[in-house]
Amino acid sequence: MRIKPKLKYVIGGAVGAAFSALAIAGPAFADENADAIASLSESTNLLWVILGAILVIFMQAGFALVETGFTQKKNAAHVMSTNFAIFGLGFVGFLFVGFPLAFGGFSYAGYFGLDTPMNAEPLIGSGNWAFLWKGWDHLGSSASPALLAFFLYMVAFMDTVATIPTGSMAERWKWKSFVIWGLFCGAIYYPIFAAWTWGGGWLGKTWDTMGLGVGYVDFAGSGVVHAVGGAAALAGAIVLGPRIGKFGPDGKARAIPGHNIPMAMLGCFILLFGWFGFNAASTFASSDIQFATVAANTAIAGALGAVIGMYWITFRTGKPDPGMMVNGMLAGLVAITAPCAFVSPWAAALIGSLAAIIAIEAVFFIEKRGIDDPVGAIAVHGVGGTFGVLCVGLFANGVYGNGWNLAFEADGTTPIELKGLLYGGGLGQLGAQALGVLVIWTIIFGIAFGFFKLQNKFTKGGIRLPAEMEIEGADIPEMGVLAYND
Amino acid sequence: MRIKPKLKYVIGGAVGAAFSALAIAGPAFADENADAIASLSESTNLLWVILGAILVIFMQAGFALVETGFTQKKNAAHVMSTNFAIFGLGFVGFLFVGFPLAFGGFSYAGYFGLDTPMNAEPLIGSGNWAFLWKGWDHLGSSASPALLAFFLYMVAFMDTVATIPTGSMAERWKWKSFVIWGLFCGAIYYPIFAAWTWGGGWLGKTWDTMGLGVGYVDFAGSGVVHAVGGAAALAGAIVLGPRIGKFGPDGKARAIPGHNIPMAMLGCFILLFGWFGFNAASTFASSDIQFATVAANTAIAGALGAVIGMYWITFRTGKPDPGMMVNGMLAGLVAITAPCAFVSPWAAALIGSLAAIIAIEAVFFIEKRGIDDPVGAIAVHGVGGTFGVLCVGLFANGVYGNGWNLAFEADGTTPIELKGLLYGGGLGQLGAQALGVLVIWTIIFGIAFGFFKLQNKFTKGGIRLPAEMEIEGADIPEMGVLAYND
Amino acid sequence: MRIKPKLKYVIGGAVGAAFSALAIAGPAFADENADAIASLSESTNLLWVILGAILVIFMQAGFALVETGFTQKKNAAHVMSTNFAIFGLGFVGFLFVGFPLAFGGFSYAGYFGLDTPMNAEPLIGSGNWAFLWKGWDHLGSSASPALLAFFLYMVAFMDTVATIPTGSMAERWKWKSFVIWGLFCGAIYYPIFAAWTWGGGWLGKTWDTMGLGVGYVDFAGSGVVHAVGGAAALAGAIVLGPRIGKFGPDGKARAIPGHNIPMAMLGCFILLFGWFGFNAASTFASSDIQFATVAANTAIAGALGAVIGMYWITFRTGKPDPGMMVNGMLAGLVAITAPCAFVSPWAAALIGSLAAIIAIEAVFFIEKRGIDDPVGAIAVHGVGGTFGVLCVGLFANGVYGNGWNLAFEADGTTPIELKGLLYGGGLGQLGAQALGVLVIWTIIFGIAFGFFKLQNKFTKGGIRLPAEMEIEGADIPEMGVLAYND
Amino acid sequence: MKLITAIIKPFKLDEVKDALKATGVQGITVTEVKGFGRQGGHTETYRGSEYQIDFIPKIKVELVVDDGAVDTVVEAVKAAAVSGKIGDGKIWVTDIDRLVRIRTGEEGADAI
Amino acid sequence: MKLITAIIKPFKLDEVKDALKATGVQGITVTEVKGFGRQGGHTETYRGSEYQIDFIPKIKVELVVDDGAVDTVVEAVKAAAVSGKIGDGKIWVTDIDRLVRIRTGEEGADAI
Amino acid sequence: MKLITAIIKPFKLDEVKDALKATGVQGITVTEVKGFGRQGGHTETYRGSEYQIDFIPKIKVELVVDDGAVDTVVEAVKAAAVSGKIGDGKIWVTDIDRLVRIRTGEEGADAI
Ligand SMILES: Nc1ncnc2c1ncn2[C@@H]1O[C@H](COP(=O)(O)OP(=O)(O)O)[C@@H](O)[C@H]1O
Ligand SMILES: Nc1ncnc2c1ncn2[C@@H]1O[C@H](COP(=O)(O)OP(=O)(O)O)[C@@H](O)[C@H]1O
Ligand SMILES: Nc1ncnc2c1ncn2[C@@H]1O[C@H](COP(=O)(O)OP(=O)(O)O)[C@@H](O)[C@H]1O
Repeated sequence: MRIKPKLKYVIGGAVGAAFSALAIAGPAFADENADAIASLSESTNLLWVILGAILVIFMQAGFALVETGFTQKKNAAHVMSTNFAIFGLGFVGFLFVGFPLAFGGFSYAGYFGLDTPMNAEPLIGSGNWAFLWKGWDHLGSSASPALLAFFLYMVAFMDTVATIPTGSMAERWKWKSFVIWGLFCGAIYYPIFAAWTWGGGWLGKTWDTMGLGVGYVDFAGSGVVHAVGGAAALAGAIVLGPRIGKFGPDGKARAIPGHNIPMAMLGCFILLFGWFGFNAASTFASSDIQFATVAANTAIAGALGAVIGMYWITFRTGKPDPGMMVNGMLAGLVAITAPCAFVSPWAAALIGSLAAIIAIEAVFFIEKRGIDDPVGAIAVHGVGGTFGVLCVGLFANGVYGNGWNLAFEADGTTPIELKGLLYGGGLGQLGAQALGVLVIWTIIFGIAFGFFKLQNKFTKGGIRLPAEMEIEGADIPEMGVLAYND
Repeated sequence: MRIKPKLKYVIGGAVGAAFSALAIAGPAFADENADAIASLSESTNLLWVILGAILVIFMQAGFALVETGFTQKKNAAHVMSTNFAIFGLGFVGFLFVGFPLAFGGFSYAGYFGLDTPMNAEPLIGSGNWAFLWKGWDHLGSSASPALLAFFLYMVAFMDTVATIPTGSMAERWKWKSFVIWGLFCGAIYYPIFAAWTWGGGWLGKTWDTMGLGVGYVDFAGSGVVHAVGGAAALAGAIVLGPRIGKFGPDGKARAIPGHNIPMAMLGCFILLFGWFGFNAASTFASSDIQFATVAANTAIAGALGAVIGMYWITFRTGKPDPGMMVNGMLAGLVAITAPCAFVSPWAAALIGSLAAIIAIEAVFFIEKRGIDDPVGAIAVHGVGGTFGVLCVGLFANGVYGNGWNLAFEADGTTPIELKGLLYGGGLGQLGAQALGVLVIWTIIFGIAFGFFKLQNKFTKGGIRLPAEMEIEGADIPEMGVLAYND
Repeated sequence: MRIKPKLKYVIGGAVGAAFSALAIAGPAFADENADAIASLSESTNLLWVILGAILVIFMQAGFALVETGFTQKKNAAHVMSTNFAIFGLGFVGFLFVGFPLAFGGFSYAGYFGLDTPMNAEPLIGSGNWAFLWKGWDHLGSSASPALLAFFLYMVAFMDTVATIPTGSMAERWKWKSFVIWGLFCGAIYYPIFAAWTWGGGWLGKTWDTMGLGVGYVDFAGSGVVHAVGGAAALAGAIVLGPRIGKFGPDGKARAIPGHNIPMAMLGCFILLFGWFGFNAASTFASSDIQFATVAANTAIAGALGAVIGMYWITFRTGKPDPGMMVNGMLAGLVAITAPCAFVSPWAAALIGSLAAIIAIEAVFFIEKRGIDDPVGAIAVHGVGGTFGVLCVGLFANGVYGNGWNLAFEADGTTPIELKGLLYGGGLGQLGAQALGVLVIWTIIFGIAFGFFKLQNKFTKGGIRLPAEMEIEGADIPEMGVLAYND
Repeated sequence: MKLITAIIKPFKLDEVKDALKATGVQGITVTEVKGFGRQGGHTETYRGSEYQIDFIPKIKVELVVDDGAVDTVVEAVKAAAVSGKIGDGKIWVTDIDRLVRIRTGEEGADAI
Repeated sequence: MKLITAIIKPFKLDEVKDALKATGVQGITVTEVKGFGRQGGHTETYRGSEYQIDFIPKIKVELVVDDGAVDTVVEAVKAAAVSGKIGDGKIWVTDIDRLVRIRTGEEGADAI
Repeated sequence: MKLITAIIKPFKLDEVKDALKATGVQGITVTEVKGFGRQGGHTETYRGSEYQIDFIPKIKVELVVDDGAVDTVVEAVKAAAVSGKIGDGKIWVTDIDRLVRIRTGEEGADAI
């Protein structure tokens, strides 16, 4: 039973602590060894964070291919370009505004629910390798490598959120309106829920304030990233309305096959690859070997998602639809993202399987409501992510994560156990998770919806492409070039 | 001269051992340091295994692109989908059945040639970070991170085997028959030879039982993975028969150009990338710095394979056929996979060069026999892998790997040297390797052939697509959607 | 303030040194611990180098996709194949000739400006993990893992140089002429400037010989790799002349849209991914945690390059041209490559932004001169790289890199500070950088130009494809197969 | 028998097909073509240089009909394909000497 | 001179080409087209929704022949293209006023 | 009215289009086709086996002109498309019964 100190994002915590104790006890030369060990441990931990960040950044390519492959040829340059540009747009918003908001928050203490001003005392830290944030220090010469590693990992997560709506809103979204979303997401949208959970905000404290398990737990972001992205994807798809021709005169959904199935499948493989950085590197330390369990659970959920997705869609419509196989694997990956460190492999298999079925059914459900999501982003990220958040409250096995969110029993020393309903944890943890879900689908969804509605109102002609451009394809009028030329 | 203890898959062995000795000797604070060092070493080793596993899993994308690029447009969704689905199908078979079979084997002791029941004593272990397997423990709460890392690495290797036949059998294989292959390969087919070699089985013991070198040696699987996959690829291609139109009325092979050459080349680059995980992470420890030699040898063999392949095909047919450049690089990579840790760079260059020539000639040879392999899987993996296995017996230089398979001289302390024919090792090691090759191409091939034959017999209409579907393309009838839509 | 010992490429330096001091002081058991720490540090450092090498090798796929996507369908197999084959061709040249030339140089001491014969004393080394080079030892049994790791990293950098001209010379370059370039670049062209800078040559010594800052500084190769590659790209494009139809009868450039925009964007994402290996692993040690700063700066420059590139081209031509977004990101990445370890994040943001604008303007400028560069390689790598080299002299902040190139003040103990003009470093460092730039655009460019001119003269029919083949497309006549077949 | 050839805007294909079905037409053959006409092309810039997009994607619909059906069919196509904007396309009618259904060998009106 | 146009199933192209060669035809022009006819389309599901595949890939073969050769050629195409299953396609024959070989400027039968 | 159909080499399209513009032609329709003719195909090897490239990419240009314009147009195409090498292609002329402009419903010469 390993205990995680304080907050999620601590580098070199465990070893560092061991070292501190040691440093006091031993003679001079032993101190030097202990020093070297601590330094080595911390540099290796940092390496893991950087490798994780790189893998997550590469997921952008995966999203781009999945979304472009699942949409029409006439818009391929447009869809691909939104997925390309979002990386930089979200990045810029986060670099200058969002990162301080999410993980500093000293001047927003009241508003965002963060109660420890960053400039007074480190919000997130572990001795000399602390993640500190003081104003815009992460941009100046005194920015430490550790702080920048933390930034890089976090910016990559934010970009995943930003890119999810480019899927559900594809093929009918004006470029210039999209650009504003990118900046907004990086600067404001993503940081809010991130601050409330990973940034030390009130949702992580509900173990104390409301007695809910160890408070809201989301290991790598089924909720913080995927459901939050999925909520924006839903809001955007509603505001834009369905593509011309998506629904017949009878209101029945008509399929508009993606223009390049192998492209989408390649994208899914890239996502699977990057997901190991997303989940396993969220231990934020290679010295926390739980990363291996996380990696295996991630693979198990993705594999089962793909297989059960294939069987489920064959059962539902008669053929192993490639699009749904992709969605099945992705749903498995999305759902395991929150619980990956806390559940047993059998549970990972079950979570992946159920997620695939739930996401496929969600595709049907969403279409039946007249909402057009060309790539299934709402079902996979929104619904799959929501399911994943709840799974922590169901399947957490108490082996890892006890004392998460610095949750201690009244005695102040016994960490509260992180156990789901099935492991005798009762409804507390499930309650914390359900509360997070509720916040996402009310407040966070509301913000996204309000943003798109307002933007739609104040943009001349709205944020949707003129019908002609949609019909002819957005590539020439918006990007100046077709995706494919002879 | 470094000695590897016991079996291939040991994490943290060397450093762990050093530490144990130390732990006894030193005073209290020294113990703590030694403890921290051991822990750090082991966590870093685990990180390397996980990174390796991730890279190997990403190779699925490479296989998918190579195979889809080299086949026809009308089947592109089908070929891509088999390569996509195989990941999950093989995974499920291995998770629930194959992994215990290959690396536990306690109840199969007699049958599979494993003589140490897993539940009695760890078959593979190294102190407190042991890879243990007891029943289905890898699925439960007590599964250790190390065991799961081992599982993840191994499942990725198995999937490589599973995906090889999707190439040779492409464009004429029924989806529902393919699905059963995927499950069978993960559950039964791959585990057999894996158990006999890496799992502690009889082939690794032939140093003792038959006096053959250090017994069968296959660093990362030219034989265990590639030749075994190639054998199934051959069996499947024979049972299915050639594609309609592949052979003219005169019996002469006609080329059916792949539909997307850049796609295949991208796939080959992804395979090269992933191969570093395949080979270099097979040290199973970053503390065993031979991984650097392995990585360099891998690159050298791949590069030489591509260059010599280009020259050879130009010499044979007049032009630097892109397909054969790809096959040349892959053949070099396949062939170096077994000997990569044991040979000098010059030998890696030679092995890569010869492998390319051999694989290209094998393509000609196989086609002349009337066997249709759209992507060259049999030549590259089967023939190239066989050549690679033998190369250990020819080029092993005695620098690394002595005492492999826990092979000791009669005195019980002197490790037997791992030396090939060219380094004065005589015919012993070559004999062990040849025996492995023989087993693959008789027993293992026989199992694959029997499987496909039986399946063909008991499947209504056989495992081959009806001629009409083959002619029209499998995408619509099997997958419900074309690969490329406007 | 961290000091880097001697030359750029030292593995395990810092920790190794700490350890040496310690080893003398402590009692026996402490020695063993210190030994284990040093070994662990060094193996982890090696792991980082290998991971970096793998990432850089994967960049080949990125280049291949960008260049193929930006050129015409009728040449897609040809362009892709040059990018594929260059990996092996350059590799072979470097393995047998270039590596000794660049990093050994004992017999070329006078000519290449290296003054320490390798066989007398290690040129680059750090105790027992030294990078030694003695003749062709890197090919033999005594090649150490560390030497091979160094080779692998370096060969990957060389291949980047080799592949840059395949972009600017695409669609009109004879295969057989291209092949010779590949070998020449690996064997001779790249090693020259590499020897003069990273190999210990005279440009790194100009702090001593000319009093220029700490001498020429190029962390990961804006100059050594990108500008050198860009110079060859320019030379080749001039010698070949523009593609038929590129310039109208009026001399005005006409756009020839690339055949696959999503392909090019995928390539750009792969390049971004690999670039983290290119830059961050150039610390050559994970124990030097500056790699985290480097990674963040790399991402920042790339992101800003993409965003500012998008705005700039929209401002210039009215639409967010996907091709220019790609070029913008790449220019940002190229430009940050030299200064990435030495500048603050705000400067990285500025460098990336300016690089994008400069590269886009350079595209216009180059076309106006009648030079045809189908993919913008000259602008991105040549111009962007040149700008990046100069940025070290402008933005270096003095936090890291002091004493680079073993530059010490007259007292022999105070490291010379690495500070750019903006941080009060005066013109010294800028002078060293400007000198490097001058050498690249005179001597190095001259060598490339001479090479292509001579080759053009002595090749029957010249190195350019016959007009008919260019018009019909090079795929069938040169490669024997179209890129895309039905 | 007559061969009716219509050049239409791509997104009108579904409507034209439905209109033809409604008139009892049982078969048509469709080709992706590119048209150059009054609609004109436009100039785009790519990587900073301009290029001319002269040719606009169109769909060619061909169908063989009995002489008596020509007027109805032409009307149906016209009605379905018209958007009133430049570039709507053309319809032309050619005389056919002979028509054969490959499957049965039927000729003439029976083969339609 | 006559222009013979045949709509055939794609996989029959090789056989038709060989048959035409055998009758002495020296040149043909081939286009990928999509056909809609009695063969009907079919309904598939993609990502759970249905869509109609109305148009089936076909090949259009066009060749200009001398009047005297029309019957032989039509027979040859028919024989080679027939599979007996629905959707085998059509052949139609149109009159040609004039034929020019661009390379030489030859006209009429010489230009075939 | 006449329909002029020309099969030309792909890289000649720009020149042909410009030549036609010069003669006052206002619209053309272009299709990518594959040709088989005297030019012959060639044999390539792919992955060691041979394959026949019988069909060579060509462009089909179709335009409807007034009877009086036929000669000028044919000459213009011929002059622009000729390279003198084998495979330059053909031009043929067919009679058109009727022409309709979809946008306006104009018929005959007005519809060109
Ligand atoms: N004379 C012609 N011959 C053949 N096709 C023509 C001719 N004129 C126009 N077309 C075709 O009809 C399409 C529409 O014609 P255009 O002149 O642009 O507008 P409109 O149909 O409104 O007259 C063109 O894109 C072209 O494909
Ligand atoms: N009236 C027609 N005009 C033009 N093309 C037709 C016509 N009828 C059929 N075709 C073409 O012939 C193909 C085959 O026709 P179909 O009615 O499906 O079967 P069959 O050839 O057996 O009668 C169609 O796909 C279409 O391309
Ligand atoms: N009889 C024909 N009917 C239809 N198209 C033809 C005919 N003969 C040639 N063609 C077309 O014209 C092209 C050029 O013809 P070919 O015989 O190769 O050379 P040339 O034009 O010099 O006579 C062919 O590729 C084909 O598309």
